[in-house]
Amino acid sequence: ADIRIGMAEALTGPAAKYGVAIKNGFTLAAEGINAKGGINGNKIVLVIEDEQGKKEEAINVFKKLIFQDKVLMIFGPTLSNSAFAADPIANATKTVVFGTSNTADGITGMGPFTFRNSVMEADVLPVTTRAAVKHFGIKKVAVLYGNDDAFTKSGYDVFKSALADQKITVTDTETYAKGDVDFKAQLTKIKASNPDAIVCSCLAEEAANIILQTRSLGMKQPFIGGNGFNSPKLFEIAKDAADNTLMGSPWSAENIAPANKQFIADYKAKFNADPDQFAAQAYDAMHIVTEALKQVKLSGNPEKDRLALRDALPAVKHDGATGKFAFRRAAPKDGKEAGYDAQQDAIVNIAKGGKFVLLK
Amino acid sequence: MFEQQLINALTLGSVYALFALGFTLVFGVLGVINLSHGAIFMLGSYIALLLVSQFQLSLWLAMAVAMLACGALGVIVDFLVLRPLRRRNAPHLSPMIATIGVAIMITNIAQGLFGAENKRFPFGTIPEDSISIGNLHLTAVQLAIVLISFILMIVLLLVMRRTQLGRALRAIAESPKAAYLLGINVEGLFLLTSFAAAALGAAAGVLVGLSFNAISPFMGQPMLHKGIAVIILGGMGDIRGAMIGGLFLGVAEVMSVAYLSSDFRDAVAFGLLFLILLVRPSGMFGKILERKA
Amino acid sequence: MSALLHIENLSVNYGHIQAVKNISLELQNSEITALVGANGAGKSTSLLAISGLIKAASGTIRMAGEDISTLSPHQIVQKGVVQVAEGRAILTTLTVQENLDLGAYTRKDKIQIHRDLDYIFTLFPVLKNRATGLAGNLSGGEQQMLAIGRALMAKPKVLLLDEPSMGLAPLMVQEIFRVLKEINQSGLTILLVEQNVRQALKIAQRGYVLENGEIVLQDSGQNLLHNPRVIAAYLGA
Amino acid sequence: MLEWWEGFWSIYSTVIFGVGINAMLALSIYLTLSCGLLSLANAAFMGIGAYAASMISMQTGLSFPVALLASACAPAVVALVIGIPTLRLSGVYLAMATLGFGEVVRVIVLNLEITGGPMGINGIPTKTEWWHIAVILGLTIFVLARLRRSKIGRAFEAIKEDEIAARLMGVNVAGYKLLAFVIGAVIAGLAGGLNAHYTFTIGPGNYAFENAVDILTMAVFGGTSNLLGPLIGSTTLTLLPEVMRSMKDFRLAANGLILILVILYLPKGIWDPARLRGLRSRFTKTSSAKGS
Amino acid sequence: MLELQAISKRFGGLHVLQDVSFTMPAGSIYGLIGPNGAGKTTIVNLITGLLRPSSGHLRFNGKDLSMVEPHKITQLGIARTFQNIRIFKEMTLLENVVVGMHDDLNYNVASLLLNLRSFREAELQAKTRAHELLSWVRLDHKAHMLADNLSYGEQRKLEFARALATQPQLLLLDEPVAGMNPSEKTELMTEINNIRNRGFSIFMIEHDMRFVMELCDRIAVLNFGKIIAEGTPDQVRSNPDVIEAYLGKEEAA
Ligand SMILES: Nc1ncnc2c1ncn2[C@@H]1O[C@H](COP(=O)(O)OP(=O)(O)OP(=O)(O)O)[C@@H](O)[C@H]1O
Ligand SMILES: Nc1ncnc2c1ncn2[C@@H]1O[C@H](COP(=O)(O)OP(=O)(O)OP(=O)(O)O)[C@@H](O)[C@H]1O
Ligand SMILES: [Mg+2]
Ligand SMILES: [Mg+2]
Repeated sequence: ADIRIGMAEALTGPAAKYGVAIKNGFTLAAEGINAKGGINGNKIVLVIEDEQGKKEEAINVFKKLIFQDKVLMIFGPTLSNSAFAADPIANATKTVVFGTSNTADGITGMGPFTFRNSVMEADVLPVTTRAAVKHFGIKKVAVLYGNDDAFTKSGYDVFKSALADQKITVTDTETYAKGDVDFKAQLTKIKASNPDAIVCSCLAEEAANIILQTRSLGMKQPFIGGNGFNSPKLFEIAKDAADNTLMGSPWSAENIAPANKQFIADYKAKFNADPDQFAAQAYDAMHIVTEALKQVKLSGNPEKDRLALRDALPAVKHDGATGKFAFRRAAPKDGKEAGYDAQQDAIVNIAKGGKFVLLK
Repeated sequence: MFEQQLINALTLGSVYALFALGFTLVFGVLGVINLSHGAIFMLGSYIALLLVSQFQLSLWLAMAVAMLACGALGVIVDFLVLRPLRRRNAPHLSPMIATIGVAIMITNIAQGLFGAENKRFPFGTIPEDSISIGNLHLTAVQLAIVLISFILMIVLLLVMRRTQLGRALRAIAESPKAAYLLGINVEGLFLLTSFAAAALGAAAGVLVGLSFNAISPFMGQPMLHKGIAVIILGGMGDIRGAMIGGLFLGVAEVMSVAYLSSDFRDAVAFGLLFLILLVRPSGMFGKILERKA
Repeated sequence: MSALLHIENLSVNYGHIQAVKNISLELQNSEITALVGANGAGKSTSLLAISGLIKAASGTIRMAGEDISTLSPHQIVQKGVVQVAEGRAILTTLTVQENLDLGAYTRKDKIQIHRDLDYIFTLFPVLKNRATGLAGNLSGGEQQMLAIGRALMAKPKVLLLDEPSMGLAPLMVQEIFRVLKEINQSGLTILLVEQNVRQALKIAQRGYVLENGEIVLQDSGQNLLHNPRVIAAYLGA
Repeated sequence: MLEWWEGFWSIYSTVIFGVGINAMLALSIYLTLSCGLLSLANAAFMGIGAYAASMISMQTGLSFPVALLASACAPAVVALVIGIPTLRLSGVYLAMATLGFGEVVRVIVLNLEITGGPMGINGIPTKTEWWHIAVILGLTIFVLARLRRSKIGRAFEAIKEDEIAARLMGVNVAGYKLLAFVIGAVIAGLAGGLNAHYTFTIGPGNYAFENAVDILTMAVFGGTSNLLGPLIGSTTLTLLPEVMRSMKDFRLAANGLILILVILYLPKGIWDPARLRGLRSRFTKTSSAKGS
Repeated sequence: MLELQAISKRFGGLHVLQDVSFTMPAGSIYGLIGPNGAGKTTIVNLITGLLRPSSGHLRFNGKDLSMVEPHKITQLGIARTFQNIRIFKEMTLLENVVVGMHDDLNYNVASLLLNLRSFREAELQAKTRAHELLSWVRLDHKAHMLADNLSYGEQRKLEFARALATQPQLLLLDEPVAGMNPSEKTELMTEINNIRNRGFSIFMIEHDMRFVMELCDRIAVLNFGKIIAEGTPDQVRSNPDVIEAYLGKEEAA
């Protein structure tokens, strides 16, 4: 029988650039798995819905997937904000919800059916800053982040405490808002504070623009970024202006592990574009679920199967495009049972000649 | 730092002004807040991008074609959507809502055609280096935007103030019926206005796309918010107002970052707008007819 | 003499209300024709239909032999049929000067336009004093003068006037009628809708009486002035 | 049958809740529009109501009715304070000032600790039942319908048509405008409070420009000449995306097209009594030869 | 009842009114005439609170009006019509008139919401009276039409009825017969006389001399913002200054 898996991602609206990459990652993985005979002979069928990056839509889509399409589990939603609205529905109906792009704090606190393989910033950023201090000999930095977005804001929070822990002086902290394209005012102020480097919790496209504008103001400082920087977009837009940018992430296009090389090659062949981290994490997530499902005997009764999947998932260990992966039980919140976060090592990369290479 | 911030303010303000010129033109003449202006702005950017990157057209030619194409789209929208509404004596909010529909359609089709992610013009389309005088920096596109928006404003202003065409447009703005009685080809001028406004929007789109490397189907939306603020701040449909309003907003935003906190950039800008409206209820250049009865 | 403007079997509806029913009017070249009738008789409606601002349900309007009933309003103005509409249609947010300039919108003869402007200013000196002020700030009567002045700036062949004396002081009313007579003598054809029936019929060569959308009487101005039915209904005993 | 209903309800209950909430929002803007005020503050008021109610539910032990009360009162107080200076503005200037106010509210909420910054407030307990929405919506409709038939409704309409003439008819224009503004804020705030208690989470982005415009669109789309219009408009526009879900990629473009077509063919909104009256009279005219 | 004391009004550099003083006795019909742009409408705007005088005082029944808001002035018993008609176009004739009764409809929120008898009776009464007022101006057959569909002259009449609905002691008419033909004027003249006989006082601006002279008890003449004559119609009519500035030989004759 087919295994129906729901996918609720933002396929239209401003978050679509992530949602579409994620969808590509899933379809690529599912096709690959099906081509190899599926899971114990069963084919994966993706039930794809667009949640537009809006919370009400996410709730509606989750309900439709769970009650009408009777999917086994749901991947998504794209944004953490939507996850806060929709994941409680999955937990209440005892359906596994698996986020591949939700990095905000507290996502897995929503219940024991919540899983994610998106690595929390708290695991990655401290590693990156430490590497930066060592590599560039940094003493003081300025910080720039998007303050109206859950992802960039929580990245900032982590940076802030990491910088404090590592006793790095912050010369100036600046923010911008979604949709801003001109960062010169903030950068001029940063310039006046004369930092050794600029720490930036931003998404790739904003980051690229910020880097270009920094250079056009005659500033030479290197950038330190998080997950958000990990995209080919950065170089499509900024090219080698981005050189010397440090970025930590579990996935790197430079990672020469066979699983990753395979992924990148397949992705390019199918979509005629370079994959990014969002696609990679989605790709891996599908494989992680596959591993779990291999251990499960599906009964055809959705309620039973959902429970079985949820019991099988935590034990999965996977070595995929993003490297070695395991689940880690999240700390229970307010006495409520929690779900599972990703346990993965971050790789620190440095930009050289228009691409990220591993920092030695 | 202050001097650099002033330059930042001027360039940002010019971007707003450039966007607002076409926007305010439609508003001034047709009396419609055309919420599809942001989408047309975006489309202009994409058309030029496509021509430059796929057909290797020169930038200026691409820009001209983008302006023509968007102008034509503006005319089509006017012909198919706004004109029937005028004919039917629709209440004044209906055209605005209809333009929301237009914006949704254009944005979605653009996303379908071009994808959701940001694009940029190919490297080398324009000189990337910035012009530096001492410690002050300005890129060539930014300089171009400042100059172009000033020149366009002055041209438009002269047309509106000094020519019979401008007077006719203002007559239409106040009362199409009166304009008809004066022998003005009202429908023709509506189409002309829609064309000009959309072409201006496209030009703004190309320049903004060039200077910020962030061409996306959604780039029009934030600009639209600012554009609305600018035209209201300047006074309904006033060309000078669009310019001054744009510069004012630019200065307010940049200076609030420079001397307050970037957290409150938008709040300061919109808060100021709020206060200015309380002091001058029809914007900075809005005419007030004192006569009551 | 021949009819310059020829209106035949004109009907106008508002929804299912028939405001003008099958009327026929002829404006002879260089004559003043008066159209009188009670409130709501359909006078303004007829004028708006001639100018093309309301679509007629049926009927033809010919200007110098040419059918203008299918033209759009601005084309009708270009043919020389200009109207001073009810409620004045002053552009309140433009200056007095700009209003007058726009009056000459369809003209190209710069020098003559300038001369005509001077003529308007001698007719209505207030307008000259207030030329740079907003038209909306003018008093009611001043606006009426502006409306008439602006229409004259178009150098019309046929002038349609909807209650030009409304709101004007007695001296000014006399002045307006004097001016109308004067420009008529210089060859302008005028259709005059007036509540000041006596004055209107005095200067009109011919007159029509409109009641409930229908023409009930037509005669020379002098005859109508002495027609008992007109006296009873419109001149007050 | 019962089973079918249960299945239907479990999928679509949120959509149906959404219909009710949007109906309240459309009514709230209808009220100010009926008084000639183009106020776009309703999204912000909804947000204030939502935050007030959620904070009470999350941080105090107080009951749901208290939270709802707060969601009505907090926006009312704010409306009172900002209404006095702003309502002097007219037309689009008022629209802009109220949008500006909304923006200020959004940025403040974004930067405060207690409101959770950009993350908003998460894990709000679900307390809203269908009948809460039904009762409050019903009450709103009832009150607005009664107001319409009274001197207050007439005063609103007179103000909309001609403020100066209304003043000289003895109508306290400033007072009535403020009244409309405040009642509108109360309705929007209640909608916010109810909405927060079934969507688990609220954030500063939920009450911004787009939402304000959406609310306006629902009202204008349905028609603003009486109460039924906003109800029809909000219901159609809430259900439309669900109905169109199968169109996938072109769903939004189709939404846009439908919006345009409806406005084009029904410029005064779907529910336009004058047009309906016209249709009816044409009908009766053709069916009975007497007429006129 | 109405007293203007040394009223001046400036718009920017334009002195529209200078030291205008006159007193209008209760129960009378008082006329204000003068050339176009003399400042007549401005005076009405001052009385109704739409404009504030630059200097001087306005009193109504002894009460100073200078700081009173327009709607309170209406409540004090002053109503007006407008030179440029301002009716509520999208409302029916009946509703237009009932708006004028706004202040007299005394019911509380509870009776409104619960549709109590006090509410229903007040509304019914208002509508009945509105019909009556419409019949005074012969528009009752159109009571349920939208006001926008009226012709110009009909709109004037509606405005008149609406003003009466506020139950004013003083009615200010700004060119009430503009756009009416002589027989309609005669009709309205009878109407106005009737109204005066019911105890209203009337202040009117009008350019129709037959109308003014026949109706008014006293007339003031305004020229360039100054009163140049005041007195009975006959006195005014024969005043050479008035003939020179306003009437012209023909009307005086
Ligand atoms: N827009 C409209 N919709 C419906 N009916 C209208 C409209 N305009 C005018 N009418 C009706 O048409 C008839 C003729 O109106 P019109 O304005 O032509 O009269 P008029 O002769 O100019 O009167 P007046 O002397 O009062 O200006 C009137 O009964 C009026 O009620
Ligand atoms: N708000 C204003 N700004 C500038 N000038 C004004 C304003 N209001 C009125 N005026 C001018 O003041 C003068 C008096 O105007 P007002 O309307 O009182 O005249 P009026 O006596 O009623 O004239 P009419 O008989 O023509 O109606 C006019 O010259 C007018 O242009
Ligand atoms: Mg008329
Ligand atoms: Mg006047």
